[in-house]
Amino acid sequence: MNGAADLGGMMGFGPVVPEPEDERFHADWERRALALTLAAARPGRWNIDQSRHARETLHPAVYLTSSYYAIWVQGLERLLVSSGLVSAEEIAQRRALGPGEPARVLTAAEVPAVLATGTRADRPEHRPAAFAVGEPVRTVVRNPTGHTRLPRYARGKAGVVERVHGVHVLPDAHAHGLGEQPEWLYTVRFDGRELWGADAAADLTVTIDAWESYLEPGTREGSPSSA
Amino acid sequence: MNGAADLGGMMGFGPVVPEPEDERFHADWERRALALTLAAARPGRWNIDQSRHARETLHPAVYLTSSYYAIWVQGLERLLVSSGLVSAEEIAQRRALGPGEPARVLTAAEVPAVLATGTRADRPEHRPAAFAVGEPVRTVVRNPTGHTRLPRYARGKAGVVERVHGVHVLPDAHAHGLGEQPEWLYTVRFDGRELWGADAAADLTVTIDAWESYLEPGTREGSPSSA
Amino acid sequence: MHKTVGNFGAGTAYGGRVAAGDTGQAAGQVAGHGDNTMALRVEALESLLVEKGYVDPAALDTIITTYERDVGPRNGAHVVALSWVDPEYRQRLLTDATAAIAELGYGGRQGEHMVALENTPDEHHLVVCTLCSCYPWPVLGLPPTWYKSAPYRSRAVLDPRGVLADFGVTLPEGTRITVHDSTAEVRYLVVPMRPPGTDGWDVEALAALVTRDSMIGTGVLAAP
Amino acid sequence: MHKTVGNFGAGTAYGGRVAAGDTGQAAGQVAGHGDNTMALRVEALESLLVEKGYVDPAALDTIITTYERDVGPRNGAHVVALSWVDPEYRQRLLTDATAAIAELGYGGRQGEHMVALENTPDEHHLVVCTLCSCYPWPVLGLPPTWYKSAPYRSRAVLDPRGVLADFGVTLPEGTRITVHDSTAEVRYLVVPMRPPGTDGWDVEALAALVTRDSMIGTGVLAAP
Repeated sequence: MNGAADLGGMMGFGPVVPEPEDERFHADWERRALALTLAAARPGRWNIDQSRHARETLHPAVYLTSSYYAIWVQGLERLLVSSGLVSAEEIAQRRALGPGEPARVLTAAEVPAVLATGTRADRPEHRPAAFAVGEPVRTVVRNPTGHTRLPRYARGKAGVVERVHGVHVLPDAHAHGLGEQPEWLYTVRFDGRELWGADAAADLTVTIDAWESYLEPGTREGSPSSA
Repeated sequence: MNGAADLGGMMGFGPVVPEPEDERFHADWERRALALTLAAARPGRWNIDQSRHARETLHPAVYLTSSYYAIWVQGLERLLVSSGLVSAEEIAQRRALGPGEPARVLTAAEVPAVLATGTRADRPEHRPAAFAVGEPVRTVVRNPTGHTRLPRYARGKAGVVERVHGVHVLPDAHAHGLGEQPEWLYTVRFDGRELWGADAAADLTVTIDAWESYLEPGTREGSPSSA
Repeated sequence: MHKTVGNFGAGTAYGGRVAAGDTGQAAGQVAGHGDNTMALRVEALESLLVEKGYVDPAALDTIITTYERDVGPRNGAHVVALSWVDPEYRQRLLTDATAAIAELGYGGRQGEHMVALENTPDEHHLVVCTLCSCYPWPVLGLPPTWYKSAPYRSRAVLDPRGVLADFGVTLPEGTRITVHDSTAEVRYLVVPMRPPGTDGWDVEALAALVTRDSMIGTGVLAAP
Repeated sequence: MHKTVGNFGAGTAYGGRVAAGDTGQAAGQVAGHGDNTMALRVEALESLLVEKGYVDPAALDTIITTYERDVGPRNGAHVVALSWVDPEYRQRLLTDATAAIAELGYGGRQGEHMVALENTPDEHHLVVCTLCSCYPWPVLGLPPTWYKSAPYRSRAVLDPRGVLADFGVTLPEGTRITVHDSTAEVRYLVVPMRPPGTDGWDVEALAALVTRDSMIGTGVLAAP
């Protein structure tokens, strides 16, 4: 969706404010927000793509006035409600109005193994890749109301395949309970001028990671290599 | 600029809320904000394009959390300061810290004539128009940090000239004290699928008004008429 | 092709259950209507500008009266109704709207370059300003809040049928939609279709049927 | 061609005088750091989830300790320093970063699919996630606030040199920039150039020179 989260190429937010390396949290609630977000995923009621979609569907005025951990908290509240683990009334009243459902709960003992394992997104290769490294491609123009990982600034643009990553779970489907529908994943390289126009820096390259259905065959003329 | 004002195609703002025809203001300060915005332009220290740019440069978090009259008020404060009519300290302290400059002040007697006259944006034709009605064109891809009236959703898109309006003041220049640099102005028609992709409604057409420097010659294949 | 949720559909998993509350929350954060902070800020700004000698309070009152009492959508309704009963006026309106509207005494600020767009059974016109709030003041007055709001400005060019649904409007099958984004100083007036059952009505009676929304394209006119 | 203000330039008429104050104003509106409302909201949410039996408070503490104490940019610095002194490790890192990083005992959540990007005098790599906050946790820990913020996410892909300037970094003439937008589950680790004057240093001493920002691409390493 074209939500407030899709920030690439926007202007007017002011300078980036660097931060020391040892400044990990700015308030204790940020620590708890991190831990809650990770722990509450353990019952398996949503996946990473649903989490991202819950955050990107926040009203843009809310998204842009919230710090990132605040975005996480609000996203988590939505996931808890949409999954049925918690009712909207319980969120509003800030207390339990009934017993919880049976759920797999993350224990302290499990934490190290769970974090050290992670969740792989790659899947077995079920068909040949449509594109090879060096091939010209063009991203599709598409504006779904649902989740997608093709940013607005990179739609309808000519690029070149730089890496082939194997077959990965498709967020556009996975975020909406439509299964994993895994597809080949590519890193695609774009000339900055293709993305932003002739006034862009001549020595800028931008890459995105793009699933196969985000791509169509390109032409040599439209590709950065001939620019 | 790609600021928060460039809203076309964004998602997540919720439904449109209709309003009765006789509901003209929602608070008395809105009346004063309207009148102040109009009256304060009378000294001639800024033009309409500078006004729009002052508003679009508001921080996106401010823009999206402000009602439109609140955007006007904040834009007006910026114009007053950037024009030197009022100091930033005077805005902050909410009182005059020195006498005003000599300025042409709008009188009550002048109001009817000023409003009934308006300010025309057309200028004498100084060269022939580059495009004619029915001609295919393509909008440029450009992401200026300054003011432009070519929305993000309509950049790099193939369309057809629908109307030729004559020569009009160019906002991209006029908003930045670079003179009027008038150019031919066209209404350009786009097929909805050209703008939004194959999933768009087949019977959607969108037009924008585009200055000549926003356009390049198009090709018949890329144009809606052959789609 | 993979299956995903439809484009331009009613929305996502969050469209129903949770979104309503969040939208309200966001709306609550929007500074504006009845906001005391803005009231004080504008009052202070007015005092400052008066004290510096840049504005005359009497002029402010006159501006407000003009747009609260004199200039509003009844002007546009007059134009539309006349175009229905007078084929020659209709032709002049479609050829040079600025001049035709001036014949009736309307014109000026934010109406310097007018274009009239006539709705037909085949084509429905809708006007938006995605970049700010451009609107034909001399014929419609000041724009309604929704016209200047993010929901309308963001969706009108992408999903005009969804926007029309928010107004309770469903167009007949076979009616194409043309959305006009007012990106320059040209201002658009939609001429809605004359409602059935109004044969022989005079201009004044017809004008009373013409709603503001129908002249933006977010409304259609029902039979009286 | 007409003249307008330059693209990608330092900004507009409002870039200097007024914008600073407004940015502060907006930042002040951003909920977050030290915000008591959020503190109460999170506390209530934790109580609710504990009461419903969905989370174990002890697990929360362990997660926090892990990312506050154990997993951070010193892991990545170790990887980078080793790649500087061990050409075979460097080759393995560039060929299969996930496996090479796992050799040192780092891996897991948000680092399942790693790619290493080696900076050279010709090419400087910069990593961003424009859509959310994707970041290689096992080697860099949790992302800094700025990495997740709108200023960085919006500008990195359009004006990376402007972003680098905010970090006080100016690249030499002739260095191209490649910006990597982390739009999938692939996570990127930038391998900065080894600083001059470090011949013969061991891995531990070299690792101490490697900053977090240099492994994102917003920093470069000066001679010690």
